[in-house]
Amino acid sequence: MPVDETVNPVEPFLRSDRMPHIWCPGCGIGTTVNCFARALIESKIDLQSLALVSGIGCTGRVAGYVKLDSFHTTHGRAIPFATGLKLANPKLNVVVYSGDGDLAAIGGNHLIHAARRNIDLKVICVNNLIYAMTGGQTAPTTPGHATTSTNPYGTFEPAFNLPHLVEAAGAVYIARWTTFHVRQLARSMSEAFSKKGFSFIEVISPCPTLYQRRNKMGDGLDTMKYYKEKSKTRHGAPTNEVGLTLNGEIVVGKFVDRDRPDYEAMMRGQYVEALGDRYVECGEMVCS
Amino acid sequence: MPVDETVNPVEPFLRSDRMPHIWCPGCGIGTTVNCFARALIESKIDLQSLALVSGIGCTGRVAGYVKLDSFHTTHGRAIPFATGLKLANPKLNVVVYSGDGDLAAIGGNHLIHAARRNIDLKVICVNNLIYAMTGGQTAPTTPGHATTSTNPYGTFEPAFNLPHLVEAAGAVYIARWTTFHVRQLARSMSEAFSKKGFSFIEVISPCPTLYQRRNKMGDGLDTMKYYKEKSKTRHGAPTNEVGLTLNGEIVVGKFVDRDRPDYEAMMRGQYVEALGDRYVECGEMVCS
Amino acid sequence: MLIIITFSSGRLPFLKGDPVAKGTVHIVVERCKACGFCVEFCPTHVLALSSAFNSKGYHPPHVIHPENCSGCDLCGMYCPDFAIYSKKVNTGGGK
Amino acid sequence: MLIIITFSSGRLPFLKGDPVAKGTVHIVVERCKACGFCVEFCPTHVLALSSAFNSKGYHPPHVIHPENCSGCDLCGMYCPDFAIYSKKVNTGGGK
Amino acid sequence: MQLSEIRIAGFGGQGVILSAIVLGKAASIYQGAFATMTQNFGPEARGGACSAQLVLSDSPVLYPYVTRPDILVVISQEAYNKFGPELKDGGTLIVEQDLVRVSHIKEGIKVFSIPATRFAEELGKRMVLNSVMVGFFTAITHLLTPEAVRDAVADSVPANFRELNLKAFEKGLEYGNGVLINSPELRGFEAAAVVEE
Amino acid sequence: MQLSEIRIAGFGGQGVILSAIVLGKAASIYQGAFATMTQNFGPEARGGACSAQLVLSDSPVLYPYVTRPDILVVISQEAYNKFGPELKDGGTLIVEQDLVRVSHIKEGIKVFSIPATRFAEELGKRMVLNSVMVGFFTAITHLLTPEAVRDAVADSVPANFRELNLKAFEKGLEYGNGVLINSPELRGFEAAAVVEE
Amino acid sequence: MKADPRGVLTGVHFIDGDHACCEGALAAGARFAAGYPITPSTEVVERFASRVPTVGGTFIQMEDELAASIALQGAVWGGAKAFTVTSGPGFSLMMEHIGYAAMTETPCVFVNVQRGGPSTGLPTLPAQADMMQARWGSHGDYEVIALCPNSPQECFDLTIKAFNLAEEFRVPVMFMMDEVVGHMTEKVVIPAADEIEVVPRKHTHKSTKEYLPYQTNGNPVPEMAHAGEGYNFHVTGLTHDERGYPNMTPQTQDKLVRRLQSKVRAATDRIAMFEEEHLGDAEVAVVSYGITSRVAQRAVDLARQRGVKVGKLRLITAWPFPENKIKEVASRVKALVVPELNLGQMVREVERAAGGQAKTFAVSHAGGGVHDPQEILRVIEEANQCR
Amino acid sequence: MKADPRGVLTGVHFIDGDHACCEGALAAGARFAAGYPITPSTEVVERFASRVPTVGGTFIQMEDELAASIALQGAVWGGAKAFTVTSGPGFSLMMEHIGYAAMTETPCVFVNVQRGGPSTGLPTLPAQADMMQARWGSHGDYEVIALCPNSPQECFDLTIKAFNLAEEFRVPVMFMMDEVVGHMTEKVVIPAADEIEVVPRKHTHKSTKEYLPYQTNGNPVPEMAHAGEGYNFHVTGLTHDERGYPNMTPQTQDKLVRRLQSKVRAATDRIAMFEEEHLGDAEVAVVSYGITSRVAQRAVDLARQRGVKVGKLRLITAWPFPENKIKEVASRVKALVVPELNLGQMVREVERAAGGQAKTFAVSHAGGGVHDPQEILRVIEEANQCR
Ligand SMILES: Cc1ncc(C[n+]2csc(CCOP(=O)(O)OP(=O)(O)O)c2C)c(N)n1
Ligand SMILES: Cc1ncc(C[n+]2csc(CCOP(=O)(O)OP(=O)(O)O)c2C)c(N)n1
Ligand code: SF4
Ligand code: SF4
Ligand code: SF4
Ligand code: SF4
Repeated sequence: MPVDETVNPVEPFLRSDRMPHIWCPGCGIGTTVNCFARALIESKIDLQSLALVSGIGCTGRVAGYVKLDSFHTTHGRAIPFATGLKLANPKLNVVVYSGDGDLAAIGGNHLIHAARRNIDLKVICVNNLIYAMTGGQTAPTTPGHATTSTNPYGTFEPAFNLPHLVEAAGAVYIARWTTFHVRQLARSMSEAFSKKGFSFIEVISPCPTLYQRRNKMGDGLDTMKYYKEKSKTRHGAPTNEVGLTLNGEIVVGKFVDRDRPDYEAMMRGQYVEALGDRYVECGEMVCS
Repeated sequence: MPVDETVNPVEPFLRSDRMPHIWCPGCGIGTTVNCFARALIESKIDLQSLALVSGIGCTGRVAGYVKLDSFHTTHGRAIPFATGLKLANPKLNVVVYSGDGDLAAIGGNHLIHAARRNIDLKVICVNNLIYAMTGGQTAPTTPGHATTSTNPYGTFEPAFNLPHLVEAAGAVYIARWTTFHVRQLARSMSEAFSKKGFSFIEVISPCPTLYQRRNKMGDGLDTMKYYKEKSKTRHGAPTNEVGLTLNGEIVVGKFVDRDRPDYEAMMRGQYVEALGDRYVECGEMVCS
Repeated sequence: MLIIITFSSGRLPFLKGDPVAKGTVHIVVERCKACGFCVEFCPTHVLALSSAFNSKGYHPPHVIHPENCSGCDLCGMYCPDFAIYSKKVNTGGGK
Repeated sequence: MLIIITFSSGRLPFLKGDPVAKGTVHIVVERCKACGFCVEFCPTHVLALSSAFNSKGYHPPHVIHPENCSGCDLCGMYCPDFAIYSKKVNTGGGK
Repeated sequence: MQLSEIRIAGFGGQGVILSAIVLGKAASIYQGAFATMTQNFGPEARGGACSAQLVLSDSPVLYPYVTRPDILVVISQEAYNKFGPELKDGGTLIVEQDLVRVSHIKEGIKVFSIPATRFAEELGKRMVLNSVMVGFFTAITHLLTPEAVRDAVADSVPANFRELNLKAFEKGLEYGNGVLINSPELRGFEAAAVVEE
Repeated sequence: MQLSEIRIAGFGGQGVILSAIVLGKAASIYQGAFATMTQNFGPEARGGACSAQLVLSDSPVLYPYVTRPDILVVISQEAYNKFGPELKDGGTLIVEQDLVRVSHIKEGIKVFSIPATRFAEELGKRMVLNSVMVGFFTAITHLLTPEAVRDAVADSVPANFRELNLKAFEKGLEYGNGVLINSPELRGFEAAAVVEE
Repeated sequence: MKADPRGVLTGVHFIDGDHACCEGALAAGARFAAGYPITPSTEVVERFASRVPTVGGTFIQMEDELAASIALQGAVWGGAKAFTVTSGPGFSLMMEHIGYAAMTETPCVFVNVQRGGPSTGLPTLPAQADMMQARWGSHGDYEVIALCPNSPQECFDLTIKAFNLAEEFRVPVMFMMDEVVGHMTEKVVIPAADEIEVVPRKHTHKSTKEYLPYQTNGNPVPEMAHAGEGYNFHVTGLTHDERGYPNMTPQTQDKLVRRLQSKVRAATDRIAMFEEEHLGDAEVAVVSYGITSRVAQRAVDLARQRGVKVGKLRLITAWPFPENKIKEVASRVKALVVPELNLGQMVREVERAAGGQAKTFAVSHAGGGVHDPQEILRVIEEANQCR
Repeated sequence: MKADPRGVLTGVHFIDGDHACCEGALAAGARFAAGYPITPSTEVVERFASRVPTVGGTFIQMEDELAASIALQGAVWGGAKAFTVTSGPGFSLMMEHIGYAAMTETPCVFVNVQRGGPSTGLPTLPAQADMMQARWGSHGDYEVIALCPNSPQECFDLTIKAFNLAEEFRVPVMFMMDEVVGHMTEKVVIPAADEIEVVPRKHTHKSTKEYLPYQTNGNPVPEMAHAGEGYNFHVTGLTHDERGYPNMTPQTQDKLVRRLQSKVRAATDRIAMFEEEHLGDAEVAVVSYGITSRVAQRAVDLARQRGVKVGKLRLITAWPFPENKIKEVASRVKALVVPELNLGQMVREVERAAGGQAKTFAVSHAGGGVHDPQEILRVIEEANQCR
C-alpha cells in the first residue's frame, strides 16, 4: 500500500469508513495504533503479507479498524488462531493485537504455549490494567488495592508481571512501553517485525472510563502525565524486577532480545533430519 | 486415621478394595504415592481435613486409589476445582495430584493463575514427559528429539521448564525430584504441607510403556538407574537453569521457598481494611 | 472520503530571527474527542483546545502558534482518534 | 482384606559377629509386577526376584538375605505396586 | 394512570438512568402503580449517548420497550437529534433549555423547557441536574404525585447528597408548576412556533 | 466361507493384534471375502491382557463384535482363563502349548496346541511367534487359503523381517498340517480327556 | 428449611433482573460464586462481589469460564451452595463442566443471561437462542432442569427455586434469563427470610462406615457428603458404581446414566411450572417463555379483542420439557403458536409433543430485540384460519 | 476438481476407521490438522502426523481443544483445508468455536469419535450420544452438517464428502463417528486420485476493489478470500454486514442469521444421504445411523425371516435432519423404530417429523457396547403389533 504523503500517515492503514471508532475520549488504544502504523511504514514490511488477529475487548476492536487482513476472533483465542494462520501460510507476517485480559486471563494458556513453541508471532498487548469492554472488572494485571467492579473493596490478588511470565515461557523479544512513549513503542514494534519468533510488546495504556475514573486517577491526559512522570527506562532490566504497582514506578524498555530458532525452523530441521528428501515443506499447501 | 503398625504404611491411605491398580509394571506413579503417604504420616496432618484432587491421566487415577475425600475431575481442571473447594471450606488441606499434561498443557492457565493468586494448594505434578493415558503423545514437557506418537519423527517443540514457569507465575514453594529420590520427595511433600500458599512439586517419573520404550530407554528399572546417575541435587538452583533435556542432567532439589501471604490472607486483609466489622469470614458458609 | 481536513499552514518568515514553521498541522475536527494529548505533548506548544464545539460536543484543538510547528508529527502519534497529524513543510511541490 | 502377606522374619544372631536383622520384609506377592525397584535399591541387598510366578505371571521378589534387612523400608517406598514393605524389628511384643 | 411510554436521553454522566430509576420507583413503589425501566446498552453507547426507557401503567407492564414515546425528556442535542423523531404525535417533549435547541419538530408536540443545568449550578452541584429534571417532569406531566417522586428521590441518592437533591427536585417542580400557570392550556409552546433550520 | 467369529487373545507385545490383522487382510484383500476386526481397548488392558475379535464371512459383516467365538486362539494363561468360557459349543480352541494349560473345558470343544514360542525361538526371534500361530491357524481351520495368508503376512510386516515371518508362517502351517494328519478326524484331542484341576 | 436471614435483603426494591437474580441466590443460601465477566450477565456477580463479604461467603473471578464452572463445583463439595453466571460464549465454554455436574450429581446453578448469537453476535442485545444448548450442549446423555423468568421479580423468586431444585435433584439447574429480563428494572419484593423456603443439601445421615456415595435406596437421588467430614468418598466423571468407584462396564453405565435421566424425567410433571390463561375455550394456544411471554401476552390480548379464541401457555420450566401439558393442550386446540427469540428451538419440542394433534406455528426472531406484538398477532390470526 | 495425488494412498488397505478418516482427509486435500489427544480419536491425528510431512502440510498438537478448534480456522483463512479430531469431552470444549466457524462461515471439519458419556464416562467404549450436541451445542442459532459413517470404508469416503460439503456451504461439518467404527478394521479401497472428486475453496474471482466478503449475490454462500492476497478483509464473530464489518442491529442480525440457517436448511434434500432397503412394502421402518445401522440391519434381516414387513432407513446425513424423507416414510408405515446408542436423541427428531403419522419407538442404549440385535428385533415385533 503506497503511503499518500498528503494524509495522516495512519490513514492508509485504517478502515476510514468505520471512523469514528468506539474508543472513549482519552483512551490510549488509538495511540498504540498510530505507533503500529508508523512501525509498519518504518519497517517497510509487505502489507499484503500482513495479517492482524485480535481477541475480544476494547483492544480487540483494533482488528476491525485496520485496513489489513484482520480477524476478530473469540475471547482469548487470538494466539491459537494466529498460530494456525501462520503455520498454514508461513509467508504471512502475523500480528496479534489484544488486551491484557484477553491475552493473559482467558488466553493465558495460549500465551505461554505459543511463547514456549516460539511461534513467529508479534504480540502487542495493550494493558489497561482492567477488563474494559465488559465494564471494569478485575484483570490479572490489576494492581493490588485498585478498585474494580468485581473487587469493589479493592483488588487483593497479586497481578501478573507479564514480561516475566512470557520470558519464563520462552519469548525471544520482550519490551514494555506506555502510550506516552510513542516513538519508543513504534521502534519496538518495528524491531519485533524484523525478529523471527515470539515477540511480546506490552503497552501500558489509559482506560480513563473504567480504570482511572474509578480509582480517582483523573482522565486520559492525567494518566499520560502520570506515565511520563513515573516511567523509568531500563533496557535489559531483569524481568522479575519490572512488576507494576498501583502508584509506583513503571519500568519500561526492551527487556529481552535473544535468539532461539522459531517453531517453523525447528520443525523443518527435525523433519529434514528424519525424512531427508521425503519431507515436503508446507509452504505450498494452500488449496485453490 | 490411626496407622496400623502391622501393615504397609501406605495401606491405610489406599482404597485396598481397588487394588491392584491399573499402572503398568515399572510405572513410577505408585512410588510417588508411597512418598505421599510417608509425608502424610510424617507431617501429622489431620487426614479428615485432607482432600485430594486430580485431573485426568494415568496420574489422575491417584484420586481413585487414595482413601481420602478425593476428586477425579476433568482434564486440566483439578486446580480450579481445588480452588473452589479450598475457598468454600478454608479448613481443608487441599492437594492437587496430577500429570504434567493435565497440569501444564490443557491446565496451564489454571496453573499460572493459581500460582499468581497464591491459593493455598499443594500441587504434585508427576512428570513422565508424555501423555501416557492416551497412548504416548507429545506433552509440553517432552524433551526435544524424543519420539512420540504425535511426533513420530522426533519432537521439535521446546519443552516447558515447569519450575521456572511456576516461579514466574508466583509459587512460593518449588521442588523437583525423581522417583528415585523417595526420601527427599517425601520430605518436600511434608514441607509443602506445612507451608501456606501455592506449592509445586515436580516428580520426574518413568513411563516405561510409552515414553521409555518408544525412545529405547529401557524399562522402569533402567529409568530409575538413569535418574540415579543423571540427577544432581542443587537446592536453590535458579529455576531458569533447571530445564530438562533428552539425555542430560536432571537438576533436582528445592528451588524456591519464599514467603508471600496466600490468597485467603490477602482477601481477609483487604476486606477487614475496607469493611471492618461488617466483614463476615467465609469459614461458616457451609450449608447444611 | 468523509473526513474533513482543516489545514493550518505554516507561513514564510517575516522578520529575520522569526521562527520558521517546518511543518503544517492538519486537524479532522469531527473525529476529535478533546483528550488534550496533542496539546499537552506538542514539544513546541503549537496547539490549544479551542472553545468551539464539534458536532459531538467536543472542543477540538486549534493552532495557536503555527510558526512553531516542527512537523515532528508527535501530535499525530499521540492522537488516539486519528484526528490530527502534521507534515514537514515540503520545499518541493509535494502532492 | 484380600491381600496375602508373605512374612519373612529376621532371625536371632547365630554366631557372634553375624549380622542382626533389624527389620522384617513383607511381600504381597499377588500385587507385584516385578519391576525390580525393591531388589535394585535395597541398600543391603536383601532381595532378589524369585523364579516363581504370581498369578499374573510376574516374578515377585523373595528374601535372600533376611539377616541384612535394616528395616529401612526403602523397598516399601520404592514399590510402585504397594507390594512390599518392611518394619523395624520390634523388641516389645507388637502384636 | 394510563400506560405511558417515556424516554429520557442525554449524555453519559448526566444522571439519565438515575432519573428513570427515580421515576420508576416513584410509580411502582410509592404510588402503587407499575413501572418498567430499560436502558440501551452497547459498546457504541460508551461515554456517548445514553438513554433510558420507562413504561408506567396502572396494570402490569408487558411490552418493555418504548418505540413511540408519549413523553420524551432530552438533556443533550445529540439525544434530541436521535430520539426527537420518535415522539408520538401530540406527545410531550421536555428539554434542558441551554443544552438543546429544538428544531424540525412535528406539529402538535407540546414542548416544555427548563434551564436545569443553570438551576443545578446555582444549587452548587451540576450533578443534581437530574433531580431538577425529575421535579420538572413531575410538575409538567402530572403522571406521578410529588410526594411519591420526592420519596423516590430521597431513597435513590446517597445519604450525603439527599438534602441537595431534594432541593433540586423542589426547584424543578416549582419551575414546572410556574410554567404551567403561565401556560394555562397545559402546553409549553406550540411546536410549529419553533424556527426550522 | 460361512460367518466365523474368532477371538485371538494373549498378552500385550505378543502380536495378538497383528495376527488378527494378517488373517483379516488375508480374507478381505487376498481372498475376496469380508473381515471385520475389532480390539478391546481400555486403560485396564494396558500392558496386560490383549485381545482381538475377528469376524470372517462371505457376505458383508454386520455385527462387528464376537460374543461366542467359533474359534478361540489363546497365547496366555490369563487370556485362556478369561475367554475360555465364551467359546461356542463345539468350537475350536487353539493354544500356545507352553504358555497355556488347558483346564475346565466343555465337552465337544476341539483343542489344538502348538509350541509356537519354541518354534519362534528356534527361528531366532521370539517376535515371530504370531506368524507361527497364524500359520497354525491357517492349517487347522481351513478358513483361509495358505496363499492368501502368506500374502497377507508378507504385506503386514516390516520389510526387513518379511523373510523371517514367512518362515515362521510356514513352520506353523506345516506343524498344523502334521497335527491334522496325525488326527485324521480333524480334531486335536477331545476336551473331555483333559484333567480337571 | 427457612432462608438464612443474613442473605435476605427483605424489602421493596426497584432493581433489574441481574441484581434480583443475585439477591435470589443470596436468599437461597448461595455463598459461593465463581465468575468470569461477560455482557449482559456480569452485574449478577458484581453485585454478589459487593454483597457477599458482609454475608459470609466468597466470590472469585476466575481466569476463564472453564475455571469458573468447575471452581463452583469444588465449592459445592466443600459444602457451599454455589453458582456461576455467564452469557452465550461463556456458556459454550461451560459445557464440559455441565456434563461433569450432571455425572457427579453436583447440585449447582448456571445462570445464562442470553444475548444474541451465534459466536460473539450481539453482546448487548437479547435472544433466547441457547435453549436447546442448555439441554444438549454437553456430550453424552444427561438431564438438566432449566427455568425461564420473565421479570426481575421472577429473577428473584425463580433463582431460589433453581437452587432448591438443584438440591432436591442433585442436578445442575440452568437459569435461562435473557438480556431484556436481566437489564430491565422493575419492582422486586423480597420477603422476610422466614417466608422463604429453602431446600437444604441432601446430606447423608449415615455414618462414615455405612455411607455409599451413589447408593440410592429407593429414592433415585443419592445422599451427599462433604469433604472434610471423614467420609473419604470418591467422586469421578468416569462411569461409576454406588461406591463412586470407576466401573467401566456397559452394565454400570446403563444403571447410572438411566438413573441420571429418570430422576429428573420421572419428576417432570412435578417440576413443571407454567402459567396459563384463557385456555378454557381457546382454539389457538400461544406457547412462550421468558421475555417473549410478555410480548406474546400483548398479542394474545389484542387477538382476544378481535374475537380470536386464543389462550396463553407460558413455560416457566423449559426442561424437563412439560410434554404432558403440551400434549393435553394440543388435544384441545387446533393450533399452537410459538414465538421465541430464536429461529425455532422450543417450538420443535412443542411440535414433537403435539404429535400432529394440533398444527404448530413458529414465530421466529433472530434476536437483538423482542418481537413486534403485531407479528405474533398476525401468526395467531393465520393459525386461527387453519383447518 | 480432482484430488491432489500427493494425498491419496491409492490401493486396498485393511485399516481401522480412524486411520481411514485420516486418509479421507488427506485425499480431500486437508493439509492442516490441529489436535489434542483423546481416546478413541487420537489415531486419526497420529496417522496424520506421520503422513503429512511427506505430503506438504502441517499437524500441530495444541495445548487444548479450545486452541485446536480455533487454530484450524486460522489455517483455513490462511488457505488450507483443515480439520480437528476429538471425542466427547474435547468436543464439548470446542462448542464456542463451532459457533465461530458457523458465524464466520469458515469451511472446516470437526471429527468426533463418540465414546460413552456424559463427562469422562467410558473413554474407550462406544456411544452415539453427542448427536444433539453436534447440532445444538454452541450458543445462538446456527446450522451445521453432520455425517455418520458406519464402516472404515465410509470413514474414508464420507470424510471426503464432509470436506466437500464444508467447502460448498462454508459451514463446519461434524463428522460423527463412534468408537466402534473408529476402532474397527476392515478393507478400505482408496481409488486413484483422479477418481476422487474434491470441491475446491469457493475463492472469489473478484478484484480486491470489488470484493465484499459476505456479499451473496443470489447464492446464499458468499465467496472467500485468503489472508495475504491483498483483499484486506475483516472477519468477526460479531453480527456483521456484507463488508464483514460489525453491525449490531436486529436488522443485520436477522439477515445474517437467517441466511446462515437457510443456506443449509434449504439444501436439506440435496445434502441428505440415506440408504434404504425393503421400504416398499414395509409396515415398520427401522431408522438408524452409524454403527447401530449395522446392528439394526441384522435385526431387520431376522424380522424379515420371521415375516415381519420391516424396512430399513439408514441416515447417513444426520443434520440437516432429512425431515421430508422421514415424513414421507412415516406416511407409509405404521411405526418407526429408532435404535441408537443413547437414551433417545435422533428419535426425537424422527418423532417430530413423523408428526403423529406413524408411531415412534425408541430403542435406547446407554452406550459402552452395541445393541443386542435381539433387543431391536423385540421392539420391531412390538411395533408391528401396534394399531
Ligand atoms: C468466552 C467469553 N467470555 C467473556 C467474554 C466477555 N468479554 C469481552 S471483552 C472481555 C475482557 C476484555 O478485557 P481486555 O482483554 O483487557 O481488553 P480491554 O477491553 O481492556 O481492551 C471479556 C471478559 C467474551 N466475549 N467471551
Ligand atoms: C477435555 C479432554 N481432552 C482430552 C482428554 C484425553 N486425555 C486424557 S488423559 C490425557 C493426558 C494425560 O497426560 P498427563 O496429564 O501427562 O498424565 P499421564 O497419563 O501422563 O499421567 C488426555 C489428553 C480428556 N480426557 N479430556
Ligand atoms: S472503556 Fe477504556 S479501554 Fe475501552 S475504549 Fe473506553 S477508555 Fe478505552
Ligand atoms: S502408561 Fe506410563 S504412566 Fe501410565 S501407568 Fe503405564 S507406565 Fe505409568
Ligand atoms: S527394609 Fe531396607 S534393608 Fe530391608 S529389604 Fe527393604 S530396602 Fe532392604
Ligand atoms: S518393587 Fe514392588 S512391584 Fe517391583 S519387584 Fe519389588 S515388590 Fe514387585
